Amino acid sequence: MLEVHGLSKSFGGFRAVSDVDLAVAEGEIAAVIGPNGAGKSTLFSLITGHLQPTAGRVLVNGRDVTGVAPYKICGMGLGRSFQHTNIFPKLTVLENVRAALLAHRGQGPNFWSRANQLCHGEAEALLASIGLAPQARATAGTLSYGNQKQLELGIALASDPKILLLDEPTAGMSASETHETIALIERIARERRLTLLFTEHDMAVVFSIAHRIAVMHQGRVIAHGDPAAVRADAQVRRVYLGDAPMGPRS
Amino acid sequence: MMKKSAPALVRRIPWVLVVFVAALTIPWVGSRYDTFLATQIAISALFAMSLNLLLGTTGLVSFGHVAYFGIGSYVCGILMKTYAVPFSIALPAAAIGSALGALVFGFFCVRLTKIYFAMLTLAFSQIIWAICYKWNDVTGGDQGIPDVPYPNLDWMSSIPLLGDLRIAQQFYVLTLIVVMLSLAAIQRIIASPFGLMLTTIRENPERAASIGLNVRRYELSAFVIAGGFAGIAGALFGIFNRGVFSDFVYWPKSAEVMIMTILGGIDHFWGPVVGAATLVLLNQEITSYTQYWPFVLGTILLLLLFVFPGGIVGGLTTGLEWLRRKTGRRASA
Amino acid sequence: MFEVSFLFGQFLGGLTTAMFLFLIASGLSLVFGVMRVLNFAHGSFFMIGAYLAWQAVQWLAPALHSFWLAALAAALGVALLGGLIERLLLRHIYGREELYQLLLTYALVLILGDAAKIIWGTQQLSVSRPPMLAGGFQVLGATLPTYNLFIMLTGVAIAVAGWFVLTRSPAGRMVRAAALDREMLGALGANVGALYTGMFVASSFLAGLSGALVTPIQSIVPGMDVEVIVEAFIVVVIGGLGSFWGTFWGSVIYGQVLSFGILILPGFSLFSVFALMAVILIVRPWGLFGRPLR
Amino acid sequence: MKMQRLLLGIFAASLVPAAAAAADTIKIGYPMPLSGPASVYGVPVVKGAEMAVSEINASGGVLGRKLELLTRDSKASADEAVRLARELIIKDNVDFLVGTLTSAEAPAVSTIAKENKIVFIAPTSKTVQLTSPANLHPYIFRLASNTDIDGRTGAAIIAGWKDVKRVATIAPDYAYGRDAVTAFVDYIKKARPDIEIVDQQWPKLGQSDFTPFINAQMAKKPDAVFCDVYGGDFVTFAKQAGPLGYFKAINNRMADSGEVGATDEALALGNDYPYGIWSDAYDPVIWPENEPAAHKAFIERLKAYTKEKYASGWAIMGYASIFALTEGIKKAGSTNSDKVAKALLGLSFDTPIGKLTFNEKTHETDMGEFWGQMVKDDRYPFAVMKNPKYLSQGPYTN
Repeated sequence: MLEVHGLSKSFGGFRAVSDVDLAVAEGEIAAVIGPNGAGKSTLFSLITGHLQPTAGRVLVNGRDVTGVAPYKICGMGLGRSFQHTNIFPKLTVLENVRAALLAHRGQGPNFWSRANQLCHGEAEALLASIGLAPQARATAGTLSYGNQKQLELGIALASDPKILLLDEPTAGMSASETHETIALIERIARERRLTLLFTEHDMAVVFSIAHRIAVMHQGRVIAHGDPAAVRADAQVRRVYLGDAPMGPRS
Repeated sequence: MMKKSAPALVRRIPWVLVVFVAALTIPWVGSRYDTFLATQIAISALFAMSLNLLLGTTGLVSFGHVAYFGIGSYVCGILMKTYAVPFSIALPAAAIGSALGALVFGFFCVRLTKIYFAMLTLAFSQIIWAICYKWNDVTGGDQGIPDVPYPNLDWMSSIPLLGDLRIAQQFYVLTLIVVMLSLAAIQRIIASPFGLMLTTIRENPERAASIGLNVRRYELSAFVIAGGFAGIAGALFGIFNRGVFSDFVYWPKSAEVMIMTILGGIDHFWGPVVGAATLVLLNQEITSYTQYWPFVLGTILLLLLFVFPGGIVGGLTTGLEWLRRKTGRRASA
Repeated sequence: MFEVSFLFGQFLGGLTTAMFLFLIASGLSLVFGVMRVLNFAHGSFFMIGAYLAWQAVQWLAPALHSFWLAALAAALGVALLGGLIERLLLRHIYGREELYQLLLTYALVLILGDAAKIIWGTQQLSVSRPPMLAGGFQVLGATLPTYNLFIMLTGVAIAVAGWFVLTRSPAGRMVRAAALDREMLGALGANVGALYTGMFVASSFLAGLSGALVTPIQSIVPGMDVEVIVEAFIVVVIGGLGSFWGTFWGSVIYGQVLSFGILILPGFSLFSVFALMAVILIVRPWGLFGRPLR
Repeated sequence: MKMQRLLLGIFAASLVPAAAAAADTIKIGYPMPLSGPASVYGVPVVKGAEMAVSEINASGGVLGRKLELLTRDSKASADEAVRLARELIIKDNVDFLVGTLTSAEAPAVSTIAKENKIVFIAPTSKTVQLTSPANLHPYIFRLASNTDIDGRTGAAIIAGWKDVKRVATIAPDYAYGRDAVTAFVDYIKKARPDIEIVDQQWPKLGQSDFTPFINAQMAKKPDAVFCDVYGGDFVTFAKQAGPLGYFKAINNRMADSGEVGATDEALALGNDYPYGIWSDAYDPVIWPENEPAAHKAFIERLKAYTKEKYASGWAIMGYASIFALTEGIKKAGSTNSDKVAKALLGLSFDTPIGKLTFNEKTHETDMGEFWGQMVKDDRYPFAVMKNPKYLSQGPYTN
């Protein structure tokens, strides 16, 4: 479904991402973990076309999308949420989702219909599925942090992606918010049969839902496999996890 | 339920139509001078509105918008004066000419963002100015094209009431029709999916790209549409002003229309109209007392930037909300 | 077709134009490069510098070498004005959209223009050349007035000094860091506020100095502020947005295009520089020495 | 009922003074550049007009009515001048328009005068376009000589220098400069077929550095130069050309038809003035020998009025423009523009520099130009015109 071959990115002399290989199969939930600055966000930006790789290739469904502009990649069924919340703050929640829906349906160049009469049912349904229906008329920028993250997920879902890249979906959330968000993501991934690739620093979350985990360190993937294998990997324990005992903390 | 219906009702009212009808009475209830001012306000309002399509809707700071106003006025003026082309052809030609100009320059401008975008638009507008100032054979050079004829408005003479008006007042009626149709079209565009896409670009260009928008292409489309409407305003102004001159395209005019727009408020549809009316009236009032209008304008601008950054409409909206909250609290107490 | 001495004279003439422009544009470029503010009022500072120099010469008239004192006083006066404006007005608007910055500096153009008119009237004024620089001499058969040479050397000196400060001093490193990333600079713990004030004062000083230095060879008239800001703007755009050396070379190119352009198309002096700007913008919208920043 | 009558009374009372004031004075709209580079001239012209108005009003006005001058800043912009002219007509109900300075403003305002059938006198605009047959209409009049006269009188001066063979021109690159140079070239080719035009330079209006133009011109080794650079530009030009040896190279054989022979530029340049060149002026102001008494008195009054040490050479145009109009009103016995326009045709009126007459066909006066050599005079700290010679239009008209 999503394949990455030998992907590298240098900023000046600094190699942020170095020769990364990665493959995510259809319907799989995969996580990329690693300490801050390991290159996770850069890797995501390379996959979604926000950054141009120095070397390597990105394949979506077998199609080479290396260096293709973000708006085109979006059209190929690859959605993304960002580490820093990334919504349209002065629009209402409904408009946020509607804009994404309309863009996905190719309605963007339509300059004569009334936007607020289009995609109404779909937008409401989508908001309901991410649990934001009560806040539909609120200005997006005034939502709580957790709700904004939910909305961001909603915007990403509006383009009906097959693959969803989530960059730290629970960053900055309280424990209960994290719990709800993860439940939401899992449910949506199941309902929509999504392929999911996400980064996360909360190990409990990662090991509870991921089918496969890649560990990055200093721009490289140092381990790759199912949660048990990664947990057992000696190098991972040394450079990243320390020798602390690991496992779901709950 | 009741609470919801009142604003909904207000939203239902076709405000463009209401404003149109109100403005239409001016030649009969006001003086010749009132009509003169109203014509100037109507044209400036359209110009400011077209700029706000970039400034307020798309978030593009164009400091060279006057270029497209100028192209429109020159195209229309040259066609009508030099080639005696009727207004009904010259006006669309002006709009198309300006839109084409905006397409060519916009292609380069949207490659840059923020202040760089502003500087590039300014640079291109100065190039247009240099062409207008130098190309004597076509544009009349520094002397411009004086005496642009009024359109043929004989058809109005058969309409009761309209027939008795002076030509300048009849032209006002025509201007008002063109301006209001344009405003209605702009309103429709802003409310359309396309308009919504432009708003997402203003809010967050990076995110807009991630929902599948080719941001540059949308920006360019907005630039072209805004240019076209500016061209219509320019064409009308050339006739209203009885001549087309290179000063139309000089950069302080870009600042002027920008001041109009933010004076009214860029976050509200009617902001530019309010701003245009305020600035035109203020200008004529103050210039009859003192030659230090620039000083006054500069001071107004400072006040605007530091005290009322939302402009007049923004300030009023905030004030009303505050009042409503206050009375609401009292009612609930 | 042309003699060498003539072509050399034309080259020198272009260079004179270039260095005049660089004196003015350097400050504009500095402020833009570091603070990302397009300061329309830079031309007004230039004009105020010229008027202040004239005023100082009137007051100091009997004193010997009054011109140099007057020029210094004018430059310092404008620097002070710039500092006040930065502290009182500009400072409060950095975080806002560029729209507001543009309009703020434009408001200053309007206010300062009328203020100068109220203080100094509308008569044209001028200042005599300082006697020690009144003459001229021959270089390769072309005449070079001493004062023009002085302006050229001043231009080069400012370029070199600017380069030295920007690349070699700790302040310069901060300035360059600020140009790249404002937030990063804040994170480094640098005092951004003081840096910006310093930058603006330096830029105003340059504007005032150039205004004062042109008075012996240009008339002081109302409206010179708008006239000069357009030319300085063109130079900055040609050279590259925010690039200090770009502004230097932009000035040189502007001068030479003007100088040799009038030999090829005598009736198009105004147009040649605008055409130059158009071509450069189409090929490299970010200018000759600028970086293609999005 | 009572209330209604009271309100009506207040309403009527509020109307009366306005109406009375309007009937009382003769209103003259006066758009002129009062800001920007052109204000250097606009302001003294307006001062001259104001002085004329105050003198006429002091002696009882015209037709028993006082004059009222409504000056406005046209910013030297045609667009603004048109707006002001229309505002003055329909809002302030002016009876006449006088004013405008540049060659773009005047033809633009002339359109408005024609449309509104209001007499418009342009005191200083020189463009031939203003009164060309295609643009002429009953209400437009011009005081100053046009660019043809500028160019031709300049040509007459240069044609008088018998040893001159190679002539160059330098003029600002817009209608005024272009038209004057065309007139100059046409005339001198006829007057002196042996003369060759070796170079033509066109710096832009508001050029800040003339050095490349000066160098390029010197390279063509002209014997004499026809110059039309004026105002602040001339000051800049002279200051830059001097040290380059330009004036020395042409032996000061320059004729400048840009009115730089008056005090305005001379005062600004001081000892940087290129002594020895020839220039024209509307009014030389300082007239060392044989000064007419009327002129002397005028300059004294002007200095007292403006409280300036030296008068401007442009005030005369504003001053005379008001007298031209009032003489027309007197002759017509009315302030009706149609009648005044007819009365102005062929009208003669006195000015401090002599009698002027409006030509019936061209609607222009026969005003010529004062020409003379600019010399150092120890009585003044600046250049003055030696023996101003009045070249009347006669031989130079079409």
